Amino acid sequence: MKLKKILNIRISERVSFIILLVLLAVLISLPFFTPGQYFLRTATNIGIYAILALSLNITTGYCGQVSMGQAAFMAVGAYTFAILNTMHGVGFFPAAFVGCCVAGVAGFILGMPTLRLSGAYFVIATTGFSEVIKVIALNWKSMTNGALGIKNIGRPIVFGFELTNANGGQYYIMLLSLAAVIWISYAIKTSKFGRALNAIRNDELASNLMGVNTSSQKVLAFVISAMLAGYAGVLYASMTRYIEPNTFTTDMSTIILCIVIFGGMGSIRGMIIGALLLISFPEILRFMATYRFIVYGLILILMMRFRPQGMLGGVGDKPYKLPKGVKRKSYEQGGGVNGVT
Amino acid sequence: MKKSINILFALLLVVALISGCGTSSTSGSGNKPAEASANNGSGNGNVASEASQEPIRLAHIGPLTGNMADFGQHALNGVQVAVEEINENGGVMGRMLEVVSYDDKNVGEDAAAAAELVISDSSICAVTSAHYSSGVAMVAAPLYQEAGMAAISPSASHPEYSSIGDYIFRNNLTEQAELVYAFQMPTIVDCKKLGIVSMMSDFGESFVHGFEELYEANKDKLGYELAVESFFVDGTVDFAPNVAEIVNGDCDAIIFVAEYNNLAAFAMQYRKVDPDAQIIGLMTCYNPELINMAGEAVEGMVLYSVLNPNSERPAVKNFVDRYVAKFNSQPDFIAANAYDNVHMIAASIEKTGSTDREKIKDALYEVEVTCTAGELKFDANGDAEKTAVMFKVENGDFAEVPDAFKLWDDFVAGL
Amino acid sequence: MALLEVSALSKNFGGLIAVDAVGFEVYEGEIVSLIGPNGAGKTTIFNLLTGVYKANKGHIVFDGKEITNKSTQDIVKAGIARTFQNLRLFKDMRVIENVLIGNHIHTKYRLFDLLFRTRRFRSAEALSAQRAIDILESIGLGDHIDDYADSMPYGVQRKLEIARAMATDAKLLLLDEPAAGMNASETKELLDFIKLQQKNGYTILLIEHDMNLVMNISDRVYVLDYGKLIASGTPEEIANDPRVVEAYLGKEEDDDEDA
Amino acid sequence: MPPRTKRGAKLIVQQIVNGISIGFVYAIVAVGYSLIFGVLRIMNMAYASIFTVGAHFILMFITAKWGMVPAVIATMALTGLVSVFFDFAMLAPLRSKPGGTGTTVLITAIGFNYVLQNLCMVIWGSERKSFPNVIDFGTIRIAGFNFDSTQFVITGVSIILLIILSWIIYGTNTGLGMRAVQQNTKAANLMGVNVKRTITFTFFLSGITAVIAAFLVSSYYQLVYPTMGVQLGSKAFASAVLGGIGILHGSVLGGLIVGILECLSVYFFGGGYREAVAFIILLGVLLVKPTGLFGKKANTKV
Repeated sequence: MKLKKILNIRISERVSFIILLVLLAVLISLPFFTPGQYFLRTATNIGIYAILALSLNITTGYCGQVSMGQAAFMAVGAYTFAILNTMHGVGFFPAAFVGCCVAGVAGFILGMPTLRLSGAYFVIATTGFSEVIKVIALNWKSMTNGALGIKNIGRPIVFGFELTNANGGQYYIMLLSLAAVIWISYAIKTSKFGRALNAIRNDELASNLMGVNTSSQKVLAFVISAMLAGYAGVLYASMTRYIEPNTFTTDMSTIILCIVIFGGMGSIRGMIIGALLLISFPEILRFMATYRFIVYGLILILMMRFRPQGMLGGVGDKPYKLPKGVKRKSYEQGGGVNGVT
Repeated sequence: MKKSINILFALLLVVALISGCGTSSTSGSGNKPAEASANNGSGNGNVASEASQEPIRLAHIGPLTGNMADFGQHALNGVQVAVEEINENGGVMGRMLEVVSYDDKNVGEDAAAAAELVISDSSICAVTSAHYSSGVAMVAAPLYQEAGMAAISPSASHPEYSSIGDYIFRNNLTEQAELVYAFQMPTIVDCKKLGIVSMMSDFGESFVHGFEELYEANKDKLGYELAVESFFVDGTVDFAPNVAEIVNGDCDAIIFVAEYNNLAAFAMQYRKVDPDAQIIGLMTCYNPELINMAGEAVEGMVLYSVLNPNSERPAVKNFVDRYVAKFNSQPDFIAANAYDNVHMIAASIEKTGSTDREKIKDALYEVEVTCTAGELKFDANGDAEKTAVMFKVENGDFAEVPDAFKLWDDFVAGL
Repeated sequence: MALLEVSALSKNFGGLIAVDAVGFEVYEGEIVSLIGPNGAGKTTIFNLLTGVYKANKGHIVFDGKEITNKSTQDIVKAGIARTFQNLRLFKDMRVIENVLIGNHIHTKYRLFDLLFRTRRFRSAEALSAQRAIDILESIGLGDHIDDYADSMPYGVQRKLEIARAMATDAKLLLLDEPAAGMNASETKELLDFIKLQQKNGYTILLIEHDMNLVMNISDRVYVLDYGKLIASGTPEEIANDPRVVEAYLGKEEDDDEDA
Repeated sequence: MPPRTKRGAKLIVQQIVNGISIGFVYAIVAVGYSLIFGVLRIMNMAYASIFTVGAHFILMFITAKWGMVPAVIATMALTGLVSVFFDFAMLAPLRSKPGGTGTTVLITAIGFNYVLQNLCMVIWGSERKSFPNVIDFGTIRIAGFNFDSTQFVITGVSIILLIILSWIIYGTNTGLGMRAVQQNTKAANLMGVNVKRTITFTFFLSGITAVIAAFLVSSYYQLVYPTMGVQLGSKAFASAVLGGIGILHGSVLGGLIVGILECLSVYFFGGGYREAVAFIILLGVLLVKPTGLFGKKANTKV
């Protein structure tokens, strides 16, 4: 398959390292040669969606449970942050931290009853959860200000210097957060936790019989995913500065899911590239904007049909990276043996 | 290993986005909205050539796709009518007007992105109709404020909207103004027991709250009792529970606080149960579609609007004729507001003699223009002072009920 | 005393009695076979031993500890690991990752360690990786650790499943029809492999249809029929036991079915 | 609930009456979800938008002056085809693949749901369009309570539909095939059941039920619009799962429970909480009995 060929170009570690550096340089210097704030905002927005995709990737990609509740966790994080920030004058970073934790708690509360469910049961449960969160936001007026929403939400302030979209501050905050989230995803993926999730996706019963406590692992994954989504919500709120119950819609959850499917379940690079393309295309191809949800829908269908592992997901052919100090007799260090002959 | 794709995509995006911003203002011509701007540009090509200057560009941002598309489209129609009219009369300072339109899908993040796009485009000197829902408008408003670009909303209803900054204008009845009219209606239709059915939206909540305060203040003088308050959420089609509450409180008049498409559904379900009670609508219910949808069910209901398409006032007549000629449909209040906005900005530009964003803002507080809303001017908050007229739905059309409304003080005194 | 003692174990699904008061024991270092026609309840017994099903009656004592109706994790921790009649490998994971999952419970570090890559994380990961490598090399899969489980030939996948079970540091391995679908030479290889593991100190309880294998490998054999234990003893005794022969009429096509 | 509003037993009863009405609306949609699941063990997430498409087709034919009956029949054929096409073009290829797990099917269905819904928006516009109610015989007052005659029709039809579907599934050979497929596709195939045709038939049938539901619901509310399937669909799905998805009468009961509790929630807490009721109940039930009220538990196969 041609696509496969394109996607599996092997390049030496050194080249890819240089490429990575260049990429970093480009990303960091973006604000200095941008044609306008619009560009920065879109870039920040893409970053936020990348974080969201990475968060969903932990439940859906690693653990194989399709969740439509990501927007709800965003809402929890965003509201907690906004309430603390506007009504109790808590600064960005502490408020953001609390926002994450509350979102995590919400994840736990939803996770406990639903972790036994799978497939569409889980989808409907998470969809329902979003509806519940919306209703709470609408009715708990003393806290959330009901349908009037919360305005003038604060931006991060570092050493008395307010980080706005204009001065690129929000972009850099996003960049740092994204880096952190990428690290978290990577750290999980390459640990026994990540392996366990992967095993659960493959065969829950078998992993259970190998001694993996599948339920606790699933809940933990769900909680972490919720926390990250909550943090994305915080970023979103401090960027738009106004949130109301209708801000976080099921459409958002669908877009996030779409990014995960498109980028490739389990792949970290995939999430970022997925966000890049799927969020920027309605901006670039404005005439397509009307049809964007049709496009998102088609992407879901076509990916499932022709490349369920997504653009960059699925099996790689890199040798497995062994921890340092592991000895292999009858085997000279170097490229692994690929494919059984 | 696949990092190469990474950077490839990243660069692709960088390029694409830059080109995206570059073209998007003109690329509007790709979709419905701005093809109009294109053709009215061409329509006056000759005029433009003799006034050998590039046109003055104004932005329209509103939902052109999605659930609220028709509201955004109506506003755009109004803008286009005004632009054509002004250009036919030689434009502003001999320069043509040109409207660039953006779709915000009535979604906050898209609205903000569009706003940034407009702000960063130095050729655009003001936003002539900014967004539809308050919730969306309030995400973009701070951006206009910071960037120092005047933005007039034809529809925002959130009480605190215009207080966001001095660059933020609203050419729509403020909530207080709506209350003045809405509060008189039960008395006018002399009801004994009033029921309120309201959507749980920013407008709905603060409206009901404001209404209650007025009611509590004048309880003893009023001839009626506020018997029922019934709420529903956006997207509801089944009003049975609300209907039951109203009927149970045997109200003889109902104030319905939401857009016309909700009222249509409510009215149809309500009439099945109770054919008599008087339905009272707000301005957002004034829409020809209402009658097409609900037909018999809304016959005899009363409501008010800032625009009376059948009015003999020349300004209105002129606008309505042009609008009907161009789109062969009746304009609604949002179209009229958007139309007026363009005239306000045009007047400000004439006044200051420049297209400087800040100067336009300052001028907007001073100019007074005769347009569909009569003598239109903005007060210190940036809210327009507008007057509404009452309508009654009679055999399938909105019929004006002349001078039904009193000035507030007279009304209170008259109780 | 016995490593595994099963007494009066019973399980019924609705009306159907799948396992009826079965009792047997397995001693340290033995290879014991559990045979019987299809539907005799062999796999059900495995499921009861590993905690997939809850027993209605009876007791399971392993290594002196009561493990009846314990959670699957506790049972694995106690030292029982199993393979499956129809392979249940983690298909789109690499060979080594499959084995590492086996070692999951013995890889000890917290979320904090994995997020900040502490020394504890690194040593623990290195340790279990080394263990996995050793196991894989001991069974001749040293060159295939990078490959994906489902890309391996059938015979190898069988072995890999056993390796995964071994990685849990189990004392007792429950092998559910390890020779199913293998040709003669593969079976021979498997036989030696299992014997080798016995030498390495594993105790093995296996379900098998391939009489040839059973007779050559088992120290003792238990025969089940319709959920009841009908005979037990050395392979020889079993071979000439009339009840067994009777129960096994029609064994041939069972065998084919499983193949 | 706002203190002003007058309460009392009469209102409670009226709300319960309304609840039953709405309940049957949910039920008739829920049955569609159950039908597919009962046969194929697939949660057909796209059903909501198939329902929406059906409603729009009917309206299209009516505005083309076809008359109600031919319009509905033509729509049944068309929508049935859409539903079959969905299976043919998207689900069947997944079934043939080894990796054709629940997840891929699920996501495909979600995707198709979005495509259809937004196609409706593009083709017919996003606004609410009025729909003629031909099954309205005015409101009937019994003992001071208002019953909408359309409701009786809906109730009647849903019960009849339930009976017909049950008959098809339990009383005919095709139904026998369906159940065989549900039990074990391979075996059914060996036993000479034409699996492909059975599945196609099932999807066509669900298309038809979608149209019936669409017709009744749009007549009841006299409205048609692209997002009509969103809330209704997810609540109906919740009802189906609540009653034990795959069990038809379970779905109906689930719908009734949701409908009644919704209206009661309006009585006790006001309109604001209504939308969440369905899902709160659902989460509650799943917590206690993951298979739903009537669902049977399957034993883990090792």
